[in-house]
Amino acid sequence: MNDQMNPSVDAPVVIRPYGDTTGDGMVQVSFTLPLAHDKRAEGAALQLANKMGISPALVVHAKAMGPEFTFFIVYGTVHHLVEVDKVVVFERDYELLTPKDANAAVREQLGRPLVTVGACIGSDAHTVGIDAILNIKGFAGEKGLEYYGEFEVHNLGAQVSVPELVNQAIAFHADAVLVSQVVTQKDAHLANVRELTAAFREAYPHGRRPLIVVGGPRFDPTMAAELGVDRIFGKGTTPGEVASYLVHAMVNQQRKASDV
Amino acid sequence: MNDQMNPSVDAPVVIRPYGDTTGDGMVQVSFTLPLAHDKRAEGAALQLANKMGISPALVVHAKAMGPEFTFFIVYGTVHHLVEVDKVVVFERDYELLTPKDANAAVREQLGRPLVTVGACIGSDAHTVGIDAILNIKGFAGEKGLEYYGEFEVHNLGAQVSVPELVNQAIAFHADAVLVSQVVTQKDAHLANVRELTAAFREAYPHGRRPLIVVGGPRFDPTMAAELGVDRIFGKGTTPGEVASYLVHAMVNQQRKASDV
Amino acid sequence: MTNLLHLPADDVTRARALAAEAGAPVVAIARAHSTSSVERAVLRLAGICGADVDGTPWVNRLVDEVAAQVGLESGVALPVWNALEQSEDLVTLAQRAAAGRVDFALPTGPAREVAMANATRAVSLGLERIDSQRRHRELLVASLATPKRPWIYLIVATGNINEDIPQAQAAAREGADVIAVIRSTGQSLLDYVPEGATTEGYAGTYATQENFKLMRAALDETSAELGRYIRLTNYASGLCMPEMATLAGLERLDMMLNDSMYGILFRDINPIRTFVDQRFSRQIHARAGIIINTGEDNYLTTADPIEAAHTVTVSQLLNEFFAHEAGLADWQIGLGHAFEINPDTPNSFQLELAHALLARELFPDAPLKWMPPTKHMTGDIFRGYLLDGFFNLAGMLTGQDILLVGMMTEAVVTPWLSDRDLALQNVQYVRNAAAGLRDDFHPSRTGLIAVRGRHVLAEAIGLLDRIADTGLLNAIADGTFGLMHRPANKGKGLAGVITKDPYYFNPASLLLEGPVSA
Amino acid sequence: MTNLLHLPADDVTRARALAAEAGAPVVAIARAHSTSSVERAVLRLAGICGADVDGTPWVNRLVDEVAAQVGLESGVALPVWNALEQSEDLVTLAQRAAAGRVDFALPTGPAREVAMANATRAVSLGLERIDSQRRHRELLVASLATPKRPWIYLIVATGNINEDIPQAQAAAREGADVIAVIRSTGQSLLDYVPEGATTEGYAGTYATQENFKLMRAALDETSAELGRYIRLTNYASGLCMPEMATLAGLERLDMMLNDSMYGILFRDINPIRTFVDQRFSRQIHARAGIIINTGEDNYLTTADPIEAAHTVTVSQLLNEFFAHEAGLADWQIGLGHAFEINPDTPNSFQLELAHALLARELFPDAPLKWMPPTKHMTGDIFRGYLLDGFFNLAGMLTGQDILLVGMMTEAVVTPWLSDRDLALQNVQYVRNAAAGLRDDFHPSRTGLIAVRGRHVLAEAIGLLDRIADTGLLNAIADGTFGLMHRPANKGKGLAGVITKDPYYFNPASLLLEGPVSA
Ligand code: B12
Ligand code: B12
Ligand SMILES: Cc1ncc(COP(=O)(O)O)c(C=O)c1O
Ligand SMILES: Cc1ncc(COP(=O)(O)O)c(C=O)c1O
Repeated sequence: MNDQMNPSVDAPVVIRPYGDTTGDGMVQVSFTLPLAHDKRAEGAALQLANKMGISPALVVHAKAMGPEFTFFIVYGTVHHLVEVDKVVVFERDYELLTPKDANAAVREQLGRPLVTVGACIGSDAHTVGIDAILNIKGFAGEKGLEYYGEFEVHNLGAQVSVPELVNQAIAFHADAVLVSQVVTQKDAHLANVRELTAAFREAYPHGRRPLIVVGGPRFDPTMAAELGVDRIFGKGTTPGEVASYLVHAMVNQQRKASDV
Repeated sequence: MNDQMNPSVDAPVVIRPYGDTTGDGMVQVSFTLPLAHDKRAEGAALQLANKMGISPALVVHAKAMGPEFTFFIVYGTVHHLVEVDKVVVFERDYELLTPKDANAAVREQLGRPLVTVGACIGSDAHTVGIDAILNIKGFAGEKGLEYYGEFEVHNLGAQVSVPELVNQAIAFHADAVLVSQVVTQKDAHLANVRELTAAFREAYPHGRRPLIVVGGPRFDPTMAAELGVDRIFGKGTTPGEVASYLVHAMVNQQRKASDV
Repeated sequence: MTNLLHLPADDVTRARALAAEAGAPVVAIARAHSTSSVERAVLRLAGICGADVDGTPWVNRLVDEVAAQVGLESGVALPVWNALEQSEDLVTLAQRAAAGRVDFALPTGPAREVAMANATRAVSLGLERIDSQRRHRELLVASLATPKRPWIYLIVATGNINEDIPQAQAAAREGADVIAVIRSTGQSLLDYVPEGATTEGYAGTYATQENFKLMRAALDETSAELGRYIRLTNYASGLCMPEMATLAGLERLDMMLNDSMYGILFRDINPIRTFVDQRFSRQIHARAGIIINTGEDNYLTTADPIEAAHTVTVSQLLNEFFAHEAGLADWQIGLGHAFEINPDTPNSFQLELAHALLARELFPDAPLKWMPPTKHMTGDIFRGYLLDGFFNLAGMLTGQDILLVGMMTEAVVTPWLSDRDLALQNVQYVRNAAAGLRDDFHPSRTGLIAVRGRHVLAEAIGLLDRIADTGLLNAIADGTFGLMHRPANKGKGLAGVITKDPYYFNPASLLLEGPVSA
Repeated sequence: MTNLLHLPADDVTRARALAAEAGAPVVAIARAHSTSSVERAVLRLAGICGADVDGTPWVNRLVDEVAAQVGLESGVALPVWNALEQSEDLVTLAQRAAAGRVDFALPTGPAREVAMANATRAVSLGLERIDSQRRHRELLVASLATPKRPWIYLIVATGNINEDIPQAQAAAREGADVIAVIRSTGQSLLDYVPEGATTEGYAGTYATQENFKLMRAALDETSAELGRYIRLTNYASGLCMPEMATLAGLERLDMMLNDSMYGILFRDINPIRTFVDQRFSRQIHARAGIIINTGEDNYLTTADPIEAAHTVTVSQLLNEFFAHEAGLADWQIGLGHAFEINPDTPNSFQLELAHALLARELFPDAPLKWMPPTKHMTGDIFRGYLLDGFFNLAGMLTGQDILLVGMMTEAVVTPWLSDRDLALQNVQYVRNAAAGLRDDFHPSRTGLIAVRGRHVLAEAIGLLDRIADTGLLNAIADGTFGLMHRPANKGKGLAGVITKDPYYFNPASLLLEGPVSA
C-alpha cells in the first residue's frame, strides 16, 4: 500500500533548482581544496564546479587556511534536470497505528506481549535516539514503546557488545532487536550492523532469529536488504512508526522462513 | 612573461576536495527545489546531488518554504577529480610598476600624459569600484590613477549613457576608456559592454579607438576577446594593476591596428 | 522616554533649532517653485492615466505640450481645464494635444474662475480616493492583528511582477510585515512613470500604478489569510517623486522611500527640483497616511560610517524638519540609519549600538528604519549570516521599529527565495531569544557607548551650525553629505524646475496645504 | 568580584558548606580504597611502558599477575619491588611474570623496608619528570605571549595522529589557544592504555603516551613559531583515569578532562572506582600544574537545560570540593557548563546569560569552560553558525575563560578543516566587535536574568541539602544527575576496586599527599 506521498498527477515532472526565478537552476556549493590560495586554486575550484555541472560558476569567496588549503564558496547555475518521476522513495508499506490499535493487534493475534530488546552497540554511547523510541517519555509528542501495554521493553543502554546483545536477546526471548548507531565516521555504523547480523545468523537456527531493526540519523532506509536487517529507521523517526512496523511485521504479516 | 603563480613542479596534479582527511572528497551544497517538502522532494534532492557527482549524498537539512518550495542542505563525497595541471589561469602578462616607474614610462615613451576617461554606464550607479581605481584615495592601500602625475583622469561618474561616453572620449582625446559594471542580474553587464564596444567601433576609424577596459566584481577576465574589449578586471583589482596594464598596453607594446 | 546615552537636553533642543534654521530658506525656495513632475501629479490626481504607443504616458505628452505652448509658470491646471471641452476627459485632451490639435491659453476673468473650479473639483476626486484608501487601511489595520515592533521589512526584486507576487506572499507567510518591491535600476532617472504590469526589469521591478495595484491586491489577500496587515512599500525618490507619491496614495501603498536629499546626492538630480518635489510628495504622503522612509543609510555606503556618523544625524534632523513642515506626523517619519561599520573595527558592535541608540533617543516617536550591513558583506555567506544576526540584535537592543532584513548573499546576488527564508529565521531567533534583553542593557555614562553617542551629537551640532551659517544649498554643493558635490545650478531635471509666477494656480497644493487630519 | 546577579552572600556560603558535607564521606571512601588503575599508575610513574604482542601493556600484565598471586589489597609496589632482581627494570619483570616465571610475595621486615625505599625512589623519578615538565611549561608560558581570555579551545578528531598534527597546527595558527585531541569512541571503557602512535580511531584518536608526546612536540614547534604557548588537552576520564593523568603529567599536557562523576553517569563506571580514580588522578594533575576540565555540559545533552540547570551548579560545587581536597588550586579547576537551551524557548539567550553568570559569580577564580550548543544544532548550518555566534557573545558578556569553539556542522560530521576555520572567524568577530560590551551589561536586580540566577542557586541549595542528607552515593543511584541511575555496587570496573588493608603501601600517594607547590 502506498501512502499519500505520491506526486499529484499534474506536478511538473522535470524541474530545476530555484534561486529567484523558475528554471534558473541556481545552487550554492562550498568545499576546501588542498592548494595554496592563488589564481590557480580559484581556477581549480571553477573546474570542480564545472565538473559538477555548474556553469557559469562564480567563486564568490576564497579564503586561505594556512599555506596548503583554500576554502571556496561557489554560486552558479547547475544544468542537471531533476526528474521527479524517477525519484525512488522508500514508501512506508504498513499502516500507522495508534497505541491502542497496536496493543489490540498484539493482544488478539499474538496472544502475548511482543518482546523488544534495544541497545546501542559497539562503542556507540549515543542513547538519546534509542531512548526516544523505547522510553515512556518518547519523542516528538509520541510516547515510547514502554507506554504500549502489550510491548515488553528491555533497553540495555549504551556500548553493549554484540555477543552480550545476542545473549540477552535469547534470554528475553526477543521478538525484535532494536539497535541504534549514531557515530558514522569511517562508516562505523555499517561495520557494526554487519557484525550484528552475522552474530545473529550464527546464534539462531535458520529462520528463527528475531526481527532486527536498526536506526540512527545517518542511515539510509533503502539499505536494509544490503545490511541484512529487517528494517532501517532514519532521522526523525517516531515511536509510533516503529510500533506500527513491529505489529505489521510480527502480527499481520506471517514472517516467511525464507526471508531470514 | 608569466608571474609567480605557476604551481610548483612537485605539487600533486590530481586532487580532491578535503573535508577532514586527504582524498575524502567532501563538499557541501545547498539549493531550493520547487517541490512541497516530503519524502519525494528529499529523494529529488538526492537525485540532483548524485547528478552533480556526489555519492553518497546526505540531505542533512530540508525546510519547507511555503507549500511549493523546499530548501535543502546536502553533504557528501564528490567523485570528480580536480586536474590541477589543466586549470586555465588568466595570467598577468605585464610587469607590476610602481607609480614612479609608470609615470617615468609614460613621460619617456609617450611624451605626454596618458588620458583616461572613466564611467559607470547604463543604469549602473555603483561608482565605488571605478572610484577605487581612479580617485586619489585609491583602494587596498594603493593610490588611484589621479595620483599618477602622468595620467590625466576624467571620472564621469554614474549612469553615463554610451553615446555620452563616446562623445566625452572623443572630446578628451582619450587613450583609454575605463568602464565599471556592477549590476549583473540577467547579465546586464554583458549586454551593456556589448553596446559599448559597438558604439566605439562605429564612432572611431578602424584601429584608432582608445583602449577599452572594463571592470566589476562579477566579470570573468577571460572573456575580453569575446566581449571585444582590451582587458577585463575582476573583483579586488588594485589601481596599480590597472596603471601597469595601461602603461604596458599603451607604451611598451605598440598596439597593432589589426587588434582593434 | 529613556536617556540611556545621557544626552544633554540642551544639545537636543539646539540641534533641532539649528535644523529648522538651516531648512527654512529651502522651504521658502520650494514654495516659490514648481516642477514638471508636480504638475503631472496634479493631473494624475485628476485621473489621467495611460500611455501612447511608445509608452510615453499621456500625462507627459499633455504637460510637455502645455509647457511648449504657454509655459508652466502659472501651473498646468489653468490651461488644461480651460482647454477641456464639454465632458471631455484628460486622456482625450492629451491625445488631441499630442496630435497638435489643441491650442492652450491661460484663461483670465470668469474663464479663469471656471477652470479653477473645474480643476479643483477634478483634483478633489483624486484626494478623496486617497482619503478613502487611507480609511480602508485604517479599517484593515484595526480589524487585523498588529504586528509587534520591529516590523520585519523584506525586499523582492525579480524584475517580473508575476514572480514578485508569489515571492512577496511567501515572505509574508514566513513573517514579513512589510514588503518592498525594489525598483529596476535607473528608474529614478526616468522623467516619466512607466505604465502597466511589467515583467522585465534589472535588479528590480518597475514601479507602475498597475504593479502597485496588483501587489497591493495580492497582499490584501495574504493579509486576510494571515490575519495580519502586510504593508507594501516602494520608492518615491527620483525625477517623478510627486507622481510616485500620488500613485502610492491612490493605490494604498503604506510606506514610501522619500528622502529630502537622496535624489540630489545619489542620483545627481538638481537640488531645487528635489526640494520642490519632496515637499509636494510629502504633502501627499501626509494626506495618505503613508509612512516615509528616509535614506541616511546611503551615506554610509560611500562615506565612512564612523567618521560620517554625525552626517546621518544631521540628515535625520533635516528630514524631520522638512517632514513636519510638509504636514507629516511623527509616526509617519521613518528616519533611516544603518549597520555599516567595518566589522573588523575594534568594538564595532558597541559603536553600532551607540549610533543606533542616538537615533532612538533623538527621535522617540519616529518609526526608525534600521538597515542591515551591505558594504562589508562579502561572498562569505556564513560570516554574512552572523553579521546579520548581530545587526538584528542591535536592532532589538536599541528598539528599532522597522527592520530591513539583511541577506547573507548581499554581495552575491539579488536575494533568492531561500536567502529570505533563512534571513527571517535569523530575525526570529534573535527576536525570540533576546526578547527582553533590552531591559538589561544600560550603557554606563562614561562607557564607550554613551560617550560615543554624545560625541556624535556634538559633532552633528557643529556641522548644523556651519550649515545654518553657509546655507544648506552651499553645504550640499561642498560635499558635506555622502562626499558628493552637488551645486544648486546643476544636475538632472533642472529643466523641469519652474519659477511660479503670480498667477500660479495648483488646486492640489491649495487643498493639501489646508488642515490635514492626523 | 562583581555581583551582577545580586546573589545573597549567605546562599553562596551555604552552598559551599553543603557541598563539603556531601563530599566528605565520599573522600573517606576514596581514601580507604585503591584500584587496579591507581596501582598501574604507580608503576607508570616508575617508568614501565610498552606492550606485549597483542597490545596489552606490560603494566597490565604485571598488575594482573600480582593480583592473581597475592591480591592488591596491600598495593602493587611491595610485591613488585620485592620481586625485582638486581638492576632489573619493570618491563623485564613484567615479561618474566607474564611467562609465569615470577613468584610474588608480600615482603615483611627489612625486605619490606628495602622494597619501600626502592619503590619510593623509582616513583620519585617519575614525579621529578612531572615536576620538570611543569617547570618547562612555566618557562615557556613566561617567555611567550599570554593569550587573552577566553582561551580558544578547538578539537581535532581525525582518528589518525598524523592527520591530527597538521590540523592542530593549522588551528593554532588561525587562533586556537588550546587543542583538544578527541579520543576514539569507547576508549574510556578500555581497562588499559593503548600503546604507540595510532592511525585508526573512530570519531577520535586513541589517547596514548606516544600520541601525547608527538602532539606536544608539534605544538611546541608551533608555539615557538607563533610566540604563543599552545595548550594541549586530552581526556583522563574512564577506566584508566589515574594512568591517563600520569601520562599527561609525564608528557606535559596542559589540561585534562577530569570530572568527579562523568564516568559514573555517562560510562556506567562503578561509583567507588570512579571516586578513587578521580582523587588519585587529580592529585597528579595538581602536582603537574594541569588544569582539569569538568563535564557538567554532559548533563544538558540528556536532561533539560532549564529544569536541570541547578544540577549543573551542584555538580560544579562538588567538583570544586573534590578538586580542592585533592590539592588543586582554584586556577586549575576548569568547571564546565554549556549553552544548550532549546533556541526556540522564549528568552533563551537571556536564560543562557543567567546560567553562565551564575557560574562566573560563584567561581570567580576558576577558569570556566564554556561549551557550545550541540543538542539543538541541526543540519541547518546557517542557523548553527548564528547560534554559535550568540554562544560566543554569551561567553564574552559573562567573562568565560575557556571557550570551546562551536562548529556549524555539529549535527553532521566531525569537524572539517573549514568548519574550524569558519568557527574561529566567528569567535574573532564577536571577540573584537563586542570586546568591552560586558561593561555595559548590567542585569537589573528584578529582571529576568538576575531573578533566574538567584532561583537556580536556591534550587541547587535545596538539592545539595537533600544530597547531604541522603548521601551522595544514594543520590547518584537515584538518578539525580543527568537522569542516570547508578547504584554504588554496580557498573564497569567494579572488579578493579580494592579495599586497602592495613599494610597497604603506595609510594606515589604518600609523595602526592605531601605539601604541593601551587
Ligand atoms: C548528545 C550527543 C552526545 C552525548 C550523548 C548522550 C547520550 N546519552 O546519548 C555525549 C556528550 C555523551 C556525546 C559524546 C560523543 N559524541 Co556525540 N553527539 C550528541 C549530539 C549533540 C546529539 C545526538 C542526539 O542526542 N540526537 C537526538 C536524538 C533523538 O536523535 P537521533 O540520535 O538521530 O535519534 C533519532 C533517529 O535517528 C532514530 N533512531 C536513532 N536510533 C534508533 C534506533 C532504532 C532502533 C530506531 C527504530 C530509531 C532510531 O530515532 C530517534 C528519534 O527520532 C550529536 C550532534 C547533533 N546535534 O546531532 C553529537 C554527535 C552524534 N556526537 C558525535 C561524536 C563523534 C561523539 C563522540 C564519539 C566524541 C568523542 N570522540 O568523544 C563522543 C563519544 C560518544 C560515544 N562513545 O559514542 C558526532 C558523530 C559524528 C559522526 N557522524 O560520526 C556528532 C554528530 C557530533 C559531531 N558533529 O561531531 N555525544
Ligand atoms: C554600495 C552599494 C550600493 C550603493 C552604491 C553607492 C555608490 N555610489 O556606488 C547604493 C546604495 C546606491 C546601491 C544601490 C543599488 N544597488 Co547596490 N550595492 C552596493 C554594495 C553594498 C557594495 C558595492 C561596492 O561598493 N563594493 C566595493 C567596490 C570597491 O568593489 P567593486 O565594485 O567590486 O569594485 C572593485 C572591482 O570590481 C574592480 N572594478 C570595479 N569596477 C571597475 C572598473 C574598472 C575600469 C576597473 C579596472 C576595475 C573595476 O575594482 C574595484 C576595486 O577592487 C553591493 C553589495 C556588496 N557587498 O558587494 C550592492 C550590490 C552591488 N547592489 C545591488 C543592487 C541590485 C543595487 C540596486 C540596483 C538595487 C535597486 N534596485 O535599487 C540599487 C540601484 C543602484 C543602481 N542604479 O545601480 C546588487 C547587485 C546584484 C547583481 N549582481 O546584479 C548588490 C550585489 C547587492 C545585492 N545582493 O542585491 N548599491
Ligand atoms: C531614499 C531612497 N530612495 C530611493 C532609493 C533607490 O532609488 P533608485 O531607484 O534611485 O536606485 C534609495 C536606495 O536605497 C533610497 O534610500
Ligand atoms: C569530563 C569528560 N570526560 C570524558 C569525556 C569523553 O569521554 P569518552 O571517551 O568516554 O567519550 C567527556 C565528554 O565530553 C567529558 O565531559
